[in-house]
Amino acid sequence: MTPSPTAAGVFALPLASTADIAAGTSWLRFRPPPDTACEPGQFFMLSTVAPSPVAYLGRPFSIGDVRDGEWFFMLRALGRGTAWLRTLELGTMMRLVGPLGVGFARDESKVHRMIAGGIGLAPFLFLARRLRTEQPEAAIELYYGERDARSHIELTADEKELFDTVERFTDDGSLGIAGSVVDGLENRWAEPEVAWYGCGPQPMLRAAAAKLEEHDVDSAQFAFEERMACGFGVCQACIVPNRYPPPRYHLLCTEGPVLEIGKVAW
Amino acid sequence: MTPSPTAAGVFALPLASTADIAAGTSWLRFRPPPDTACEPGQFFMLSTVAPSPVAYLGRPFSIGDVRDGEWFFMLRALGRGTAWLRTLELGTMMRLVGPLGVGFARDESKVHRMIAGGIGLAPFLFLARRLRTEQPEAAIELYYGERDARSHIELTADEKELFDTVERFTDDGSLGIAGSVVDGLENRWAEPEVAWYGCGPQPMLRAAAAKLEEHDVDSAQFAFEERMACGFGVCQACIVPNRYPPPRYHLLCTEGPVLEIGKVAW
Amino acid sequence: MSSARLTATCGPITFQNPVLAASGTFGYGSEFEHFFPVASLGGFVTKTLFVEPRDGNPAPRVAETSTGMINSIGLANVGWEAFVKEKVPDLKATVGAAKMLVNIAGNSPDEYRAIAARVEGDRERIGCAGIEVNVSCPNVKEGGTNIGCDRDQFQAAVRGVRQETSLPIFVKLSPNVTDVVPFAGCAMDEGAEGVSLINTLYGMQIDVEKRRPVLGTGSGGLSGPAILPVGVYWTYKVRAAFPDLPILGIGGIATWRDALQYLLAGAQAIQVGTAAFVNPLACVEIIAGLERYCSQRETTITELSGAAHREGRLAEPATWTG
Amino acid sequence: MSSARLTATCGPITFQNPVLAASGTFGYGSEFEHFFPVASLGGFVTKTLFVEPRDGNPAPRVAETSTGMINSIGLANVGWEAFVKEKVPDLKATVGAAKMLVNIAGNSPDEYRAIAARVEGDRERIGCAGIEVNVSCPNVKEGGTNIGCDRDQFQAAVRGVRQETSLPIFVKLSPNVTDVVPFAGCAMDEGAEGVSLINTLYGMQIDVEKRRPVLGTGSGGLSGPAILPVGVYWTYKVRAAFPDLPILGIGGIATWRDALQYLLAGAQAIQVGTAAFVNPLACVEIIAGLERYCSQRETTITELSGAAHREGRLAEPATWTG
Ligand SMILES: Cc1cc2nc3c(=O)[nH]c(=O)nc-3n(C[C@H](O)[C@H](O)[C@H](O)COP(=O)(O)OP(=O)(O)OC[C@H]3O[C@@H](n4cnc5c(N)ncnc54)[C@H](O)[C@@H]3O)c2cc1C
Ligand SMILES: Cc1cc2nc3c(=O)[nH]c(=O)nc-3n(C[C@H](O)[C@H](O)[C@H](O)COP(=O)(O)OP(=O)(O)OC[C@H]3O[C@@H](n4cnc5c(N)ncnc54)[C@H](O)[C@@H]3O)c2cc1C
Ligand SMILES: Cc1cc2nc3c(=O)[nH]c(=O)nc-3n(C[C@H](O)[C@H](O)[C@H](O)COP(=O)(O)O)c2cc1C
Ligand SMILES: Cc1cc2nc3c(=O)[nH]c(=O)nc-3n(C[C@H](O)[C@H](O)[C@H](O)COP(=O)(O)O)c2cc1C
Ligand code: FES
Ligand code: FES
Repeated sequence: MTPSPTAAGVFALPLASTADIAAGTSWLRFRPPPDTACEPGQFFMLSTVAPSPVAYLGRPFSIGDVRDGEWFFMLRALGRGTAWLRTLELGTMMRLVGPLGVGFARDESKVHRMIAGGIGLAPFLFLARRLRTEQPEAAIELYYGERDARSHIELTADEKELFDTVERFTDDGSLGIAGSVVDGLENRWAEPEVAWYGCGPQPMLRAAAAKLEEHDVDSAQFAFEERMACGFGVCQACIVPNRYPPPRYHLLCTEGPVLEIGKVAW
Repeated sequence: MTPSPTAAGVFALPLASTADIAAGTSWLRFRPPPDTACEPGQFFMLSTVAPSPVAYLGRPFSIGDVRDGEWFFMLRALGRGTAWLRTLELGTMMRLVGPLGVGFARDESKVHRMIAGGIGLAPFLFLARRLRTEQPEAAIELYYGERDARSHIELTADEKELFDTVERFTDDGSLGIAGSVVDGLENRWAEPEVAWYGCGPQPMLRAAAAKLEEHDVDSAQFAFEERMACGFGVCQACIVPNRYPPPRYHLLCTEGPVLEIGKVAW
Repeated sequence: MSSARLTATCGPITFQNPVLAASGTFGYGSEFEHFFPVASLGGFVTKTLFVEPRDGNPAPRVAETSTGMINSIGLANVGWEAFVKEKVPDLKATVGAAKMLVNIAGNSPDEYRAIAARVEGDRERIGCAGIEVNVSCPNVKEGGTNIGCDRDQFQAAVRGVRQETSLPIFVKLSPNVTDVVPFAGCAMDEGAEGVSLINTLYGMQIDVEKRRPVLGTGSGGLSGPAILPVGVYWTYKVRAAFPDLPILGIGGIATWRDALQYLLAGAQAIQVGTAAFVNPLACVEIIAGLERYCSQRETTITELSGAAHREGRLAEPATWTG
Repeated sequence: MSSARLTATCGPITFQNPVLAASGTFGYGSEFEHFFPVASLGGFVTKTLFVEPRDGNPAPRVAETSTGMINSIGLANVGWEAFVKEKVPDLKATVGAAKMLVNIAGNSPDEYRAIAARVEGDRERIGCAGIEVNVSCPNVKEGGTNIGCDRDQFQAAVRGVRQETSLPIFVKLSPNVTDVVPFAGCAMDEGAEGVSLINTLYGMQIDVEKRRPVLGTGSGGLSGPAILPVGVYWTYKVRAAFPDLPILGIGGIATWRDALQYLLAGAQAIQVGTAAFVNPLACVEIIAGLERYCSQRETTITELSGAAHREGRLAEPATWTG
């Protein structure tokens, strides 16, 4: 199943709830109007309806989960804007522009293997939920690394159910396996019939891409990040160098954020 | 008693409570540290500690009342900034700079007569409260006019106690006496031993000053309004033309906001 | 369809309402179709087009500032040929009753002439109502002096465009000059039908952790609500100097009140840029707000344009501040 | 007393820390004594002084804009004589270990010379560390051309001041020019010890109900966080052009991060203006923030100044935007 971009809209919705799930990390929940379809890997630009003193532009967030028609965003405070978004009161009117971009293609495969670094976990619960329904026989695996136990997002029982395997890593060994996801996957890169998905910090994605290339895996879908001003293809901010120009750059917000790794000049 | 300007400070205080008292009008309450003295007629510059997208500068508000060591501000939404201040959530951290300016001199007098137009009522509850204690024998009178009954601020029983007389006016006659305060006072301008205090829209103050002059009353203290950027005498924004220059202008935030009407070139 | 009150006449061009999409901030139109019908706008200005395609600058290309942003996109564009072949068919359909202005630029006065000739040659096919000339470009041949900030080059660029086309020309002025007024005068003298103002201000942001400029190119152009007073000022000054020169007001417009400030200062119509990134519906809300204002006060955009001058309250804007 | 890390050397003047009170926004000092000891600042710049007192412009003199304000105070000041007699005694006591810069201006190059002579004559009595020359004034004799925006008048004004005094001179540059760099160069060539930048940008606000400009004079000077990127840009450009010319960075600074942007861009010290209206403790908070940054990273203000140039990441700030 290759996702076709769904029609984006501008939604003004009150912040329905928030929940802390790790140091500096929360779920934000919204109740959208019925029948607004999102695909895993797509994202929204979030801002407040009242202009913000702290963050004038919207910020991009992956659609983190969709349950009972509600939207969930997994938000980690990393800078000025995200720190401020985490402090918003319930009921604050937010502007959600989306769903935007092209998400993960979900082709048939024996194994679906997701590698997540830090807040790169965000798109994978929703991806796994969809794959579970669409390909009930397939194995769904999550390899998820964090700096330390404090930052580690503990999955709920329901969320764990979405995966057949969850392997956890921390840089300092304070939870799960010590070391990086990429190191931890050492002997599994060459396994056949694996659909690869990645999301996380650039160095991690680069290391993972190198491993895949080394093992002649020629397809993997990584969700990338770049600064965005609009999120829907008009400002030309969100460029990612193209491995095979022209054009020299991909526009991440419309061609991505999910890109086949072969397309990107690392 | 002539007030000497009390030392101003910068207070960061959470908004302790709000209460609607008329259309577009609320009390804002704060709990200051003990022993911060305010004089009636003085004011504070109010802003939020987190920079505001709507009102970058602070806004001046008279100290509306002091009870049990708590500060009350009577706030009417008239424009962008005041409308926004009225929407703030309880607990919002506010910056209060003050008390600023020179308030009302409270000389001995048989009658203390306050004329208020609209939100010009703001400084008078606190003034009356002080006069009650300081001059228990004196009569305290309030002449208070509003556009209509909706805008009219209903005094509580306790507040009414502060005055010996309360005369209410509305432009449309929907409450109290129909017409303006100035018209309503027709035969009382010449009464002897009256200390006059005024606060309200410029046209009302100008009309009242004309009446007083006509009746050879040579002293009256009016609280004026002018746009303020700082509130403490450094920006030179808040000028009021001086009747007897030089200098050509009074600086309202430090010489006022209460000025003897004879000083002002109307 | 906007009400007749909103009709905005800018010299030879009549817009159904005074709200235009600014160059470089509305892509090629189709991106906004999800959000609202672009044909309901007064007009639509294309991203700046060169004869040859341009990749633009390296990332990061944008940074957020206090109620604004700086950008160093670098005028990335598909080039004239691809524009006509790949973009125009959809764009024409999208723009509909809104008037299209084609925004053009070049790296030297000669390149301005060349791109203008291309527009003239393809004008029927494109169906555009006019040309907006973006002069905020460095003259690469003359070592990067900005064409819009140098009177001689500015004049040469406008003259070249005028000679190649009979389409209405709006010259988009840079605020990064000592006085915008003589540039407006020069555009008028060279036969331009009007001016658009302002383009972005020079700006920079430094990353205090990395201790270097945030943008890949170091600096960029400042836009957004932060610059509104600067655009309103120059609109007022240009209108005062040349009361008959049509002005498209731009810079920091996010609400109908902002738009009205420009109209009252002297613009006949306005453009919205950065605000549409944050709120894609900004233009729609501005049109609705102006409609409400005009009907409540029984006035029209034409009557409002320049009304701040008619009060006769000020001789001359202050050169004193501080 | 600030820690040694914060010492800021600007040519011949050493400030105990790099945070100065900007001209026209800190009155004559005593107003701030309620809030914090002014002597804890790096320096204090007086309101602009003329030989003769000035009443300034009619009200309204200020209007709020998006994260900024415009003002048309009109350089209201008490005049030199009253300043020395009535203000200096208190001011000296208030300023204490902070260094005082006397900010001066005139209506013509001759008036600049005259006020400089007065400062020189009274320098012992005042105890000032230097002079800041505000050139953002119209030359009333030459029909209002702004002295700070006209190279010849600018040069004449600076030259006049230099001839009259041996006090260190900082020339405060206007951003309302095509290029600030040659003005900085001219100040340097005329023997100024450094430059202060930027003063306010031209701006206007229109009251959409009254349909006329808000300010009594029509327009004013734009200040506050909105203009931060513009000041940082020109600081970077001037530092790149004249690496040895001391710069006092000004414009939109409200937090220690803002201050640090200017320092990294090339300023040796900074000034805070508008932010102190909203938060009288802004300077104190900025000093504390810089102190923390420097000690956590074991660095000094001297080391940080201009560090954004040392990364060698960019050849030249982009003249391309859009
Ligand atoms: C398609 C996409 C999906 C994302 N999904 C999520 C998600 O589900 N959960 C989550 O917590 N985060 C997500 N991010 C990252 C998130 O958008 C950034 O953390 C956020 O923009 C940082 O803003 P800030 O103001 O806190 O950071 P600051 O560093 O203070 O921001 C300064 C500027 O840099 C930009 N910026 C900084 N870091 C990033 C970044 N990593 N990506 C893009 N722009 C950045 C900001 O937009 C802002 O303009 C996503 C990013 C993208 C592009
Ligand atoms: C000394 C003093 C005491 C005051 N006390 C009170 C009080 O107790 N309660 C109360 O409700 N109001 C009081 N006001 C008036 C109040 O400050 C204004 O209503 C408020 O500043 C308007 O801000 P705004 O953003 O809503 O108005 P807008 O019209 O949107 O503001 C635009 C600008 O105009 C200025 N401005 C507009 N109206 C006034 C005004 N009347 N006075 C001063 N500046 C103005 C604002 O500061 C702002 O910069 C007082 C004013 C002064 C000067
Ligand atoms: C109300 C006001 C008055 C000012 N008066 C002067 C002045 O007298 N002389 C001067 O050189 N600059 C004056 N300035 C400019 C400031 O010193 C400063 O250069 C400018 O405001 C930018 O800094 P900021 O954004 O921190 O305010 C004034 C600014 C304001 C807002
Ligand atoms: C990301 C971005 C790209 C832009 N690209 C162009 C462009 O290609 N051509 C042009 O003339 N102006 C361009 N501009 C300038 C805008 O058209 C407009 O003049 C400016 O942003 C001020 O308006 P605003 O504050 O409403 O954005 C661009 C602005 C932004 C923010
Ligand atoms: S974020 Fe604007 S084009 Fe991608
Ligand atoms: S408000 Fe700044 S001097 Fe009065």
